[in-house]
Amino acid sequence: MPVNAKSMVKVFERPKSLTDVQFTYCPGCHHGLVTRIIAHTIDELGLQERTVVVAPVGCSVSMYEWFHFDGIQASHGRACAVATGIKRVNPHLIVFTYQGDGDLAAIGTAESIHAANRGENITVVFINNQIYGMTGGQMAPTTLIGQWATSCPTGRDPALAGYPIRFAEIVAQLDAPVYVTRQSLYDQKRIMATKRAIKKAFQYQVEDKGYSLVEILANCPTNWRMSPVETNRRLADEVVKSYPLGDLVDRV
Amino acid sequence: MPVNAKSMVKVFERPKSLTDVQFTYCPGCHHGLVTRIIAHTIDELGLQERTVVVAPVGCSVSMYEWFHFDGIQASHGRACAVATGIKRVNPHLIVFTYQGDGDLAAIGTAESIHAANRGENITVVFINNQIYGMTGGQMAPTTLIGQWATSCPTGRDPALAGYPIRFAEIVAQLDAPVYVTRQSLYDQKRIMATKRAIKKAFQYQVEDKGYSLVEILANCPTNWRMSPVETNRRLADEVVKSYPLGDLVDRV
Amino acid sequence: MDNTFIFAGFGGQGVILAGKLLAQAGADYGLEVTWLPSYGPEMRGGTANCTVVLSDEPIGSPVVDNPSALVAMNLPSLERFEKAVVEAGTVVVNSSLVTRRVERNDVTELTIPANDIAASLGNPRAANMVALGALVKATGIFPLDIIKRAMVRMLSDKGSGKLIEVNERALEAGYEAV
Amino acid sequence: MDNTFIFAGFGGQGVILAGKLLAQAGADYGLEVTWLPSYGPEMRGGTANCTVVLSDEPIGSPVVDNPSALVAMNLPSLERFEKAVVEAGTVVVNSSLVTRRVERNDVTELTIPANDIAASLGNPRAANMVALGALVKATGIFPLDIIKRAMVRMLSDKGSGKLIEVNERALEAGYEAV
Amino acid sequence: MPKGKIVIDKERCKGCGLCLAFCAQDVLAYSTEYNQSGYNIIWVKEPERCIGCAFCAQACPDIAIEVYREKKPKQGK
Amino acid sequence: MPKGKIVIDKERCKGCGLCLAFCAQDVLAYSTEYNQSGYNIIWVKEPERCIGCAFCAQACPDIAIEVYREKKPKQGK
Amino acid sequence: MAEAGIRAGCRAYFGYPITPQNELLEYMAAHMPKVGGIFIQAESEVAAINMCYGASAAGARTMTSSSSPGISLKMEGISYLAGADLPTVLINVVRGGPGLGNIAPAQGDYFQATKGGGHGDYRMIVLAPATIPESIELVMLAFELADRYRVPVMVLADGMLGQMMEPVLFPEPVDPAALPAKPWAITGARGRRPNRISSYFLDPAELSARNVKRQRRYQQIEEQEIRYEEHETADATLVVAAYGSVARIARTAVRMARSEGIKLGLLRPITVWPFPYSPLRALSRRVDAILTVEMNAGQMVEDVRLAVAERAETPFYGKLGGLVPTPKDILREVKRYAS
Amino acid sequence: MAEAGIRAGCRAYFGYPITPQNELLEYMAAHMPKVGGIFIQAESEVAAINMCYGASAAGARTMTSSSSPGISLKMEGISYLAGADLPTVLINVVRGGPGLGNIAPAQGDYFQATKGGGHGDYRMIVLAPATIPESIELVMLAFELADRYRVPVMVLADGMLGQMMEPVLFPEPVDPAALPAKPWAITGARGRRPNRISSYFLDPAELSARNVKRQRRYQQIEEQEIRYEEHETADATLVVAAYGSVARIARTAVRMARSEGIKLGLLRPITVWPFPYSPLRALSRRVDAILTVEMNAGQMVEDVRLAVAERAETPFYGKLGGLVPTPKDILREVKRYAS
Ligand SMILES: Cc1ncc(C[n+]2csc(CCOP(=O)(O)OP(=O)(O)O)c2C)c(N)n1
Ligand SMILES: Cc1ncc(C[n+]2csc(CCOP(=O)(O)OP(=O)(O)O)c2C)c(N)n1
Ligand code: SF4
Ligand code: SF4
Ligand code: SF4
Ligand code: SF4
Ligand code: SF4
Ligand code: SF4
Ligand SMILES: [Mg+2]
Ligand SMILES: [Mg+2]
Repeated sequence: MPVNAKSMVKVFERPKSLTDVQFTYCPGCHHGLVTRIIAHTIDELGLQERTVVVAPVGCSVSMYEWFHFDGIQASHGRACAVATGIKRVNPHLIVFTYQGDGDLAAIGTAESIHAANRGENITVVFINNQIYGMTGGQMAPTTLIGQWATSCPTGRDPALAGYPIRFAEIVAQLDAPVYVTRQSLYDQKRIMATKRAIKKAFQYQVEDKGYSLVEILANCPTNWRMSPVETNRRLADEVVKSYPLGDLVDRV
Repeated sequence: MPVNAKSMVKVFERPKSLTDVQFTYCPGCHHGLVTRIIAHTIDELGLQERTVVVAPVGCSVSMYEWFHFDGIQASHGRACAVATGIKRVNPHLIVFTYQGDGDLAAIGTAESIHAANRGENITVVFINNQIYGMTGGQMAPTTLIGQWATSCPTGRDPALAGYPIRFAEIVAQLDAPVYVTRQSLYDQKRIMATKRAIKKAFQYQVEDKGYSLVEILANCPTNWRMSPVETNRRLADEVVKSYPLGDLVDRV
Repeated sequence: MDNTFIFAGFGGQGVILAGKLLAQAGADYGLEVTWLPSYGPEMRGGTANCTVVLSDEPIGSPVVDNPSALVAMNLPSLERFEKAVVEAGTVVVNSSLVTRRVERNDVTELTIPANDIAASLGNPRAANMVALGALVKATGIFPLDIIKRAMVRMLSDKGSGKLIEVNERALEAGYEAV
Repeated sequence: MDNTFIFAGFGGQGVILAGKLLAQAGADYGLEVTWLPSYGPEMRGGTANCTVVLSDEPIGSPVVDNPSALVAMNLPSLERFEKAVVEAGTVVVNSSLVTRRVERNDVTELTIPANDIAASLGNPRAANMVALGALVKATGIFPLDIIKRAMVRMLSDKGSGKLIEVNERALEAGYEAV
Repeated sequence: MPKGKIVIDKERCKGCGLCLAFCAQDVLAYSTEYNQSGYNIIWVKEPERCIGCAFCAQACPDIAIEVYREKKPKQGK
Repeated sequence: MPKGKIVIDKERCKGCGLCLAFCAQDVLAYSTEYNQSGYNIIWVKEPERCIGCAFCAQACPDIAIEVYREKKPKQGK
Repeated sequence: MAEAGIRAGCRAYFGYPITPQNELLEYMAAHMPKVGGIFIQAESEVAAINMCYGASAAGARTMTSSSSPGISLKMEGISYLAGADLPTVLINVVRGGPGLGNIAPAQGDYFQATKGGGHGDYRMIVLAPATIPESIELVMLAFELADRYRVPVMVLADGMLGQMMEPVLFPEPVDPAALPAKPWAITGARGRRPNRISSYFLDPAELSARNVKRQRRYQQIEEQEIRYEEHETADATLVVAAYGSVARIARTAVRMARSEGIKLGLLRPITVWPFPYSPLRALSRRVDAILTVEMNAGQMVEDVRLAVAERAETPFYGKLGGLVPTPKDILREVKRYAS
Repeated sequence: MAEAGIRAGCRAYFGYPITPQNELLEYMAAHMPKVGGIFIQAESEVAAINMCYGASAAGARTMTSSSSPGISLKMEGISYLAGADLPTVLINVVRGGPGLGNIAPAQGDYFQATKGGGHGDYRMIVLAPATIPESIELVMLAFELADRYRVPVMVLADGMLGQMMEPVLFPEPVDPAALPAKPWAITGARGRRPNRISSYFLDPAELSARNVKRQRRYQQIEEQEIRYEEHETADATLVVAAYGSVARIARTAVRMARSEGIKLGLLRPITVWPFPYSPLRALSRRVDAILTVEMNAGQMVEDVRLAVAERAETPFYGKLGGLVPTPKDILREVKRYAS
């Protein structure tokens, strides 16, 4: 059923900044959503010709293939160091990292914190899905207390494995970051808010303001072993209790 | 002039927990002071037969030779991971790490934060002298804004090298730590307070309460290029402004 | 003589699991077995296949140049492996997704609408079991029961007990469909 | 013929710097030079020594089995290196800290109370310069001025300009003391 | 209510069901169809109820949906 | 004031001067002596003023000072 | 392999997820608590190896596992373990490299494992199993050797072994309490002088003495611990040298070659360090060629050539990037030298 | 060496302090800003190498430096650089190991540098200077080679070179703007298709193709870039093989030996990878013995033996733990084979 171009106007289309390649994410995974939001943001800000994505190791490892701009794949946890190298050498580029919770908040703790502390003028998009997606569902530093994972098969026990790390709060303790926020995607309102947050973060980078962190509470239907719709419910009901949403720092 | 043992009583003596080996620290270095305080604390708590020191890489690298108890030398930054390994295997041992600001707050950021987040039942003594002592005075993550160091010869510029990291504040953001404090040594009162803080931290470990961090603002006369007495003045006048003293967490 | 199998399909189609089950059942049946997955992406996405060898003597290579049977759950899989199958071998094709026929005529072709059968049983994801059931029947390596028991054990171990019943029915349906 | 020197003493005594200065001055004087420190602890503490080679042709090994001159700023240094000095070589001994005499009688011994002289000039840390001054005089490798100029440049580069004057006087005092 | 229309790219759809949950107008439903990747895809069951709000498209992780809305040529309110 | 006495281990002293700065009674001063390590060491210049408070010892990074205090056999304040 | 570790008396496992060895970590997560052992999912491979360092110093039988990129991150830690004479068992389930590469089976880490990927003069005993049952056996052995010689021991597997399934019989478990005491371990200095674990010896003479002593232990290992398997070499004119899962593929190639009348044999190093130079030296005196087959660009072939010293031809056949040679591939290659 | 880097057009340096290479880092801190370059003291060696990865991908001539333990921490990063075909210059001022060891000069990292201390099949060009002037020259060369072949290049120095002082003449500075463009670099996809830097190739066939291409480049390097120096070998009956600062000590030993009538020569590899096998092979045909001298337990000697293939004796003399051989030591050893 073809669309009548005369009487109809396109109100939602595939972002220009995306290639045609199909995402390799599982059905219903929020990674796809955020990827799309970033692409729309780059479209809107007209940054396609100077944006660089630093892809992590995680389910989004080959993210650079989906964007119509330059990209680089960073070793596990080191995306912020890689981004630092690129941005310092060529400050004209708009550089963002896109990292999972294992990548950013476990193995990459030092690189993530010190890039923030140096106030690198980059945008860090942090997908907190409380699990190691790519490797098949092991505990992340952000996994909730009691949550099942393949490496804590009786649920995360804080006495053995510690507590969910609130990374945005840690970064907010530092002096340099200009924008630190936590968002989610479990309903239309949150999707819009996430979109605004990501846009603000990029906007700040364009204006040379400095470092931004956008933490996004996301799902992993495969490893949570839930349907995508159920994951949204869990995010709204459970996850936000451990990870309060909202802006933590907005220094501009 | 011999002391008359009949009429005189010894009110200060070398701790039993120390060997006879002379410290390799420079004249007037606070490392020696803290080492002595720890030894006195272990004496007082009677822990000599079950204490383990985890020495870092830094000016205190061979610290294990000064104590009359078991010791181990950890690779640069990883003392908290090493301590975790020891303590988990043998919870009866009283395990502490002793780390400089380069060791704990730069290269060891991830290990330091995650051991704290797991609430390992260990004591972390953190010597924040705002400089890399052992390697000859490079900038540390804790170096003050404007402070000279061999790797920031025009003074630390936050635009290039970021801001002094307040590690105690970061650790205080986590759920697990039971005791987080910042102390100094620039006058008699502070020395006594540091002594109390260290004792409390060990006491908590003995009682199986969990993780403690004692951050100590210390000097480095050699690399600050000041006399020891001048360093004390600087600590009192300048350094405490960036690093407020006092307890941040005491959950017991 | 070794029995060598290749299971191939999309990442989400459960070919890795189906192969594992066959190997497990073979071991239960007293055979020497190897099972060797060849992932696409780390753990998911893309195409996937695995190789199973069943033998009554110690197995050398778990890598197989020419399988005696192929289960092709989608078109790319058929295209990739069809030519490798030994003469007089068996090819099970999931005709729900593969529209063309096998081009060779020196092999036994079995077309099974695995997805449709699975959907009709109420769980479209059990298509892999349907195909496995068909394969067991076609090759006659061992009774269906052996597979069923292995499946029950594996799913209970994994804490996926609720899937046992539908998978059982899927195995049977595939077995019957031949 | 190469002129080879070993400076040895405690970590804090500035022997590394004294050797560096000699090498720098040698280079200024148009010689080939190598300077090779052998630290104790990373950067400080313990004992320290360094080796300087001055030559008018390209230098092979910067490592020296037998120095032509030794500066021993303390007792352990003398004990360690005394025997290695070449026959008819020179030994400068800091008699402020070393109470015994050189045991060999086939070398030239110079006893200089370097610490005392430096203290009398108002900076006990300049003992290394006193010894260096004495060495320059004793070996006559080049005029004292060359060393002085190298010292001024090195200290200005290091931002330690305020020490120049006292060091200058220490070099002179050492030179005179021979 | 404006009138909308959505176009689903069948080969991109992974049948996750998020669009369906986000559509407040109950326009969408699972079909009986499988795409080449083996996913049970979504179809526009009640096209006439679509208001072109794009909630579905915004929620689709695989950008399988394009949304059109009727032009409203400067009518009052 | 109680009467105190300190003993300095000359070979341990590094001449840092901290004890001197911490002593409120002006008991200590730099000597003209150097120890085997080449440090200009401290000496007890005014022994009679020492009250045995141990501030000096507590400030000494090299534990070169031992402190004694006169026994006060249960006198009333 | 995880179960073998537990049965070998391992009571402390520290790891970080990476494909293809997650099953091992997950098994440890589930089973260590049941035997009163320690399982920690560390924040990184660097943390994991340093936890091993601590746990091993405290006297426990300790283990970590990872795959290529994760193993690279452990290099400093491994060098420290070696420098402090601490036993630890490491499993490397090698994947395609360099860099992130892929998760397919590979043998690109042979040099790293056998020559020392970390700094300084150290060696690890490196065991290369070819089957799942042998993996079990060698993991058990690894703990024995680690403790006996106070060295880190690596089990060098690959994605094929890491993901293959084969039925196994487990040996009797070792009771950790019944193991020989470790008088050097950090257990609290009660009634004895303090124990100190360190690799820091500022004085070159002292460091040298330590190193010389360690090198002597290495020599002892070279004398006593070489393990290898010869298959059909008695009358062979041509031999394939291969280790790990490639060796079992080569075994099938040997069968195929023999059925065509080609006198092919197989030499399979089981310890790749210490490397079986002498059997290869012996073979080199009576065969025409020794074909080394590896899933890399040619690494073990250097050791083969060292042994052969140009007495026979030493061609190399390699597959890269996670590609696996098939028996046919090997046979084809063999035929090039069989005339 | 730092100044040589800047003159070679390096405009991005990332490092972390470690003795004995702090002077290099400090020089960069002071001078990079003056030429508009980037200096960052990273939070660790791991961060530093990954900053290099980013900066190099962005097209800059990039450099890092460290010493043994710090280099071990860079292993994963180096493998990534190799896997993504990125040029970077690394300086390793080797110290005594393993573990923390000490800061004295050593050569214990030869294997790590030449065989690949990181995972996967990769190589670095490894340049081993023997004097300070040569260090300067080779650092300049390192940048050229890194860019030409898109490989990481390591300058393998040691504590002796790192801390020695020798007068030098600096070559003319290279203007970074005048260097050949890097069309593969990440510069913003304006008017061209996106550039992608990655070492991740899930498909074994694709990863293999990449690897094969890279191996071909390595072969080209082996054909074109071998550098070495022969000294007094023409009539020699005995040759010392040594690299780096040991080679200059050996040079003095040659002089001493000649003065005693012993026909000693010296072969000094300048590139230790690619290794000068063929000149050694040639020598092995006409001398009695080739004595390898290293400040380690015997690493380069394996390469020497590969070249010699038992045609001559190949004894080894090593000093460990930061001890430095003196000319006399070498001469004594030489005499054992000179009869
Ligand atoms: C050095 C190293 N360690 C471990 C891995 C294996 N690995 C791949 S992705 C991943 C974590 C994925 O979790 P996360 O970062 O949360 O991303 P997600 O997949 O959940 O988006 C790990 C541990 C690796 N590739 N490299
Ligand atoms: C992996 C590694 N990187 C770097 C070093 C060099 N290093 C030795 S001590 C030190 C830092 C010392 O500073 P700090 O931790 O603040 O301790 P301090 O000496 O000031 O007490 C460094 C970088 C090392 N030994 N190992
Ligand atoms: S494993 Fe989880 S995070 Fe990864 S793609 Fe699948 S659903 Fe998304
Ligand atoms: S360098 Fe500084 S921190 Fe280190 S011992 Fe000397 S004064 Fe203390
Ligand atoms: S555009 Fe709005 S109304 Fe139409 S299908 Fe999508 S969500 Fe439903
Ligand atoms: S949200 Fe997208 S992928 Fe999911 S069912 Fe709807 S159209 Fe398909
Ligand atoms: S004990 Fe007190 S009074 Fe006596 S010297 Fe020490 S600080 Fe001064
Ligand atoms: S504080 Fe100790 S080391 Fe310093 S001068 Fe006094 S006695 Fe000597
Ligand atoms: Mg995650
Ligand atoms: Mg410090």
